[in-house]
Amino acid sequence: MTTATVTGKPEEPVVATKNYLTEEGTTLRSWLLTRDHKRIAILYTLSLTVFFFVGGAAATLIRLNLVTPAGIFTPDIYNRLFTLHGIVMVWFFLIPSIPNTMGNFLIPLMIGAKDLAFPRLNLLSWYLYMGAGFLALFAILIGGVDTGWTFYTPFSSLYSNGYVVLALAAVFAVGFSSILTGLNFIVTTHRLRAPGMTWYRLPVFVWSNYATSVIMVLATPVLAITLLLVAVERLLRVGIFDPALGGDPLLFQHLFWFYSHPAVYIMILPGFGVISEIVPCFARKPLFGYKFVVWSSIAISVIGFFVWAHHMFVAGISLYAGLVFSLLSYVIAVPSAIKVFNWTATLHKGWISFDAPMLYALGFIGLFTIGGLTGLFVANLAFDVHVTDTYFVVAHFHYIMVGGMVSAYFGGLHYWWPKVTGRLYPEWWARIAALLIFFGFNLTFFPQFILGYLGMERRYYAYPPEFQAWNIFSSAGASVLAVGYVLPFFYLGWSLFRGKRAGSNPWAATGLEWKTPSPPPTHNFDRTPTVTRPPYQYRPEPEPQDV
Amino acid sequence: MSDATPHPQPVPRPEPQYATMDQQAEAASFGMWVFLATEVLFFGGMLLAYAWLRASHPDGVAEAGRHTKVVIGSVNTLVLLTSSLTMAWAVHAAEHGRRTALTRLLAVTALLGLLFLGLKGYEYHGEWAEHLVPGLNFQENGPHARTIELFYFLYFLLTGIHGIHVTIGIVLIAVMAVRARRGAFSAGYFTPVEVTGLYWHFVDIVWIFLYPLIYLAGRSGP
Amino acid sequence: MMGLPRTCLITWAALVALLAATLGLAYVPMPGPLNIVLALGISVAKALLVLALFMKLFRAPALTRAAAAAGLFWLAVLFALSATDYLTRKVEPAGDLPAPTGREYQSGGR
Amino acid sequence: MGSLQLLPPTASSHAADMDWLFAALLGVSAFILLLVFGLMILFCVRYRKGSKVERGNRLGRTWRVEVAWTGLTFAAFLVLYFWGADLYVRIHSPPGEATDIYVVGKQWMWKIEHPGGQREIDTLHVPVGRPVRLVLTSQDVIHDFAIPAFRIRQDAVPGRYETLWFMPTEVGEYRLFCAEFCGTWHSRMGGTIVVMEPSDFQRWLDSQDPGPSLAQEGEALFRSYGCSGCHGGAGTVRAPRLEGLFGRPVPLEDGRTVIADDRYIRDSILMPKAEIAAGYPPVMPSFAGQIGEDDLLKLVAYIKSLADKTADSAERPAP
Repeated sequence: MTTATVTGKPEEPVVATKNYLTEEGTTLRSWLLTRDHKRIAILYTLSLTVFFFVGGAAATLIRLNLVTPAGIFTPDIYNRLFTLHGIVMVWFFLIPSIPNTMGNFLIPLMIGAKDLAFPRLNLLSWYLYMGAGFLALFAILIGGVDTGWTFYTPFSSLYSNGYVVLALAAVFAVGFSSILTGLNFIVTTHRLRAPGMTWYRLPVFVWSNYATSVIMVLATPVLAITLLLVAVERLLRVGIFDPALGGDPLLFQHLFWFYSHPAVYIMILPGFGVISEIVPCFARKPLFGYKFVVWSSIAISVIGFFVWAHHMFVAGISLYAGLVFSLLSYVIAVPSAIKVFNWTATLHKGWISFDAPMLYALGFIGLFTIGGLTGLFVANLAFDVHVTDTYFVVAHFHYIMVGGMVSAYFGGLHYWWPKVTGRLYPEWWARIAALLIFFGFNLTFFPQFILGYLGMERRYYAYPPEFQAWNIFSSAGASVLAVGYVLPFFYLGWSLFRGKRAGSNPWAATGLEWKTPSPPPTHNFDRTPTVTRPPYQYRPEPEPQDV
Repeated sequence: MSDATPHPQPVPRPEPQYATMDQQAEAASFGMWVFLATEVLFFGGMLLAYAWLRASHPDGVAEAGRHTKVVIGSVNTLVLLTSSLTMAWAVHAAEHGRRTALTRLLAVTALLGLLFLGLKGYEYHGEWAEHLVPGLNFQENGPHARTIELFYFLYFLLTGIHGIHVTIGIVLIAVMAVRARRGAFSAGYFTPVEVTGLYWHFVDIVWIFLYPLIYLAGRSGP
Repeated sequence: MMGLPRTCLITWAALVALLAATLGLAYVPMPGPLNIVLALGISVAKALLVLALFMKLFRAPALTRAAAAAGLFWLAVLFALSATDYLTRKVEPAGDLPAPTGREYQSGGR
Repeated sequence: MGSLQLLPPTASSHAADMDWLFAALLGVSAFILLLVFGLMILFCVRYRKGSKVERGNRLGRTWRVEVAWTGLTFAAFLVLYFWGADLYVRIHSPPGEATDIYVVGKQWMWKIEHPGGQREIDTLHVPVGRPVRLVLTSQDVIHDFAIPAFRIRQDAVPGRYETLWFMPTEVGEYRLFCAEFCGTWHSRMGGTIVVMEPSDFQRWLDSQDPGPSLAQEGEALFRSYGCSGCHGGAGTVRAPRLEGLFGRPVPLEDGRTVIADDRYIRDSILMPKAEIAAGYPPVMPSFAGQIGEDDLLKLVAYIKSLADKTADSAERPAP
């Protein structure tokens, strides 16, 4: 095993001759039929990037349209754009983002396993994802869907003119991809840990993905069956979600949000995991309150199931249900707050350096804090009556999902890039991109809180002229944000060919994934490692500190 | 995974990510249990819809329940319960390495599954003839027509999706029977049979709940 | 008999007996929802028999039992929390909380 | 291009309450935000790599710190919860003297009827200082009646009534939006709320062609749909009389008792077999699919107007 020596000039580390990128061959066939979790992670990363840019293009057009109060596109085009943006970003980017790319790549490495428990299922999951993705893109190309990603009945079942059934089928299929991934992670975490890797020695990243998997496995089937019911209702004109047919539209909303609220935690929990890896590494300190961080993840994944009807405070649920769900929503805010406090406390008395992953992580904490705090606003029964379905809610969940999750995704991408590719990216470009994303994001979405309180409704292609000023701010911010997101595409791509060789552990990080060469060999470890210490045993640099 | 060698195979080697066959077997069985948890929630969505229908239109559901074919439903329950017995018996035979018994019991289980599907098909045929298929040929008048339509909508979805599960189960069991006949299993290695058994028993359990919800609704009424 | 284990046979007999019981009881008029409650109770008993003896959950490791319990627990969450809405959506303002849709009068009778 | 407005107009009794709640939420959030950001920036500067600051004596027993901040945040959250819950209950409890105005949403317009029969589309005239209760429903998909200046909104769900009440406090014109996505012209499905002085409002009402009132139209429908044949007392079929029915408890065949409210009347027309009044044969046919939402509202209004026909006004408790 090669270790980069610190003395004098850093020499070009030797590339491992045998690694997963070359070992099984480099043909397309060897990639498409691979069972190696790392190769499947790469397949996912490439396809996710495509969907990220498709969804991002739609977002750009949406912001472009909203520069003028009258709108630029026709309403039908605009409605298809935000539906496309929602469906692609939620199901084809955010939900699989960290679990299927970094989770796939890192969980076996982090627990000292040779692969996931069910490699074939893992590959099947990618094929399901791709099939679903093509179905979704096909539905978009032949005319699009205009229901919004929420598919509310009876609009989606009887009134919409779009290709709703195709879109439902796509989401149904991608749901099963998600279930298979979750199942694989759960079994892997339980059954394939290396000797000595006890539960409290697991990195928080593994814990978070485990908590995420629980949600994937237990919530997604409800979404699948609900969407199936909508599809049948639409095709056969008989169903239980349309009052004209004797049904109850709120039943759809209950079932839909039973999945879709926990889905928010599918999106954010893995992000918590990434941040919990990055912050200790660049603060050179153990994670503060490890057990609290771990158990808050588990608490979030469980309580996350208890709060779904807070999406329905003005939809006609009973007053009593509103009181119950609002209280539970406040309860789930507590574990999220615990995490933020713990990350902040980890910085205390550390040796903090500001490499690009750390900048993303700090940005994440800031943006997630704002997103989480505005969650207190919308969880508030009365306040929600004023801001539901306005841009306040739009801004709130973008702070969580884009400000939080996408920042974590990019942070993790940079942090593990040397491990995945064996190359270092240009640091300064990465820092510039991180800053652009942070400031562009705030400029885009902070005005939307104000717009929401003023009463600008979501999914409006045209709006009253008094809202224009804030919308222009938002659109201007979006252009900065777009540059910030496109930039890594170029410098990371460049680094694949020209980047410096990374060595096995460029960040001097703890964790088993750094103990194997970069890129790792196909079966990860030459010999199964034995774990003897808890995670994040960081020592200060340069001189050791004695306590 | 299986090689078609005609003579009994010794215990195969575990896949590379596992240290031992035991570890692999535990992972497979645990994986199936997690999958079954998913399945519970998959049916759960429909059951919630059923609960909503029944709670909001109790009389209509009662009348709809009296339209169902309780004889076929009950016989089918008996068929599935018995198939669960033969399946459990088959796993027992596998544990003891009795190849012939295993093959035959798996075959009987699959045949019982087919019998279930056959009866179900006959039942569907009857419902088609009685114009009880919502969306395609539903014709019902009377005060509860709409509820009956919704009931049958859920009936066809629940039993249809259950039927798909039965079909998958039969295919799995048939594959296991063929593999057992070729001697792929031994007292030391029968994980696939065990896991298939778990799935089959789950399909049985789902039916155990569907049976009273569908066939026994409203039976005590007029 | 190809070595049929006795527990399996007894389990099957119990299942068939319960099936007969549930079928018979369904035709007995009972007050309120007692019919369905009994039928579901018997179903639970049957399911437990299959789980414990056919699926060997009885002797399974704790982890397996946890997986089985998780599915049921979350199913219960789905039903229980939906019930907070459905069971309270139409009640008259008898309790402390007024009805979901505000009403301009109070019930004179109660 | 509009100016950089920060708050919407404040024009209802709920609006001021909501702004106070907003201020409280902002206060708590700002405190937590400043705490987190302040500490983060402080730590990042003070403990940056290479700074020669003392780092010994780190926080030891983490669980005490954890329990402290968990408990404190939860307590703060509970206060916010009860504040919001209280206001929510008030938003959903209209005062007894509120005037009922009926609103039907359809793609893509709001159809509004005043109790006197005056109709408007996409505009709602209301007097200042008087509580108004909106009874909302929809003819097609889910809509949402949103008035930011009043800080309220409520989904209009097809097949059922939802209510919403407010008391305007400022004369003026305010925006009305549809807040639940309802199809192509969702963003154009809005209008204006015109709040007037009561005297102006009365003048406006009088100037409108009143048309028959909802109840009068309902009475006509009551005859044309043949309801009066049985419920009029003259026919051979024995059906419950509807005078004085509304707002009263009705004993049902199955032993329950329900209050004859909007929902009950509506359900009885559409699903007569669901809740049969005790002592009457279940012979009424369902009118589901035959009566539109507009007509249902009128029938309900008519039956409601019968409430006072025989009822002693003293019997009806003041709310």
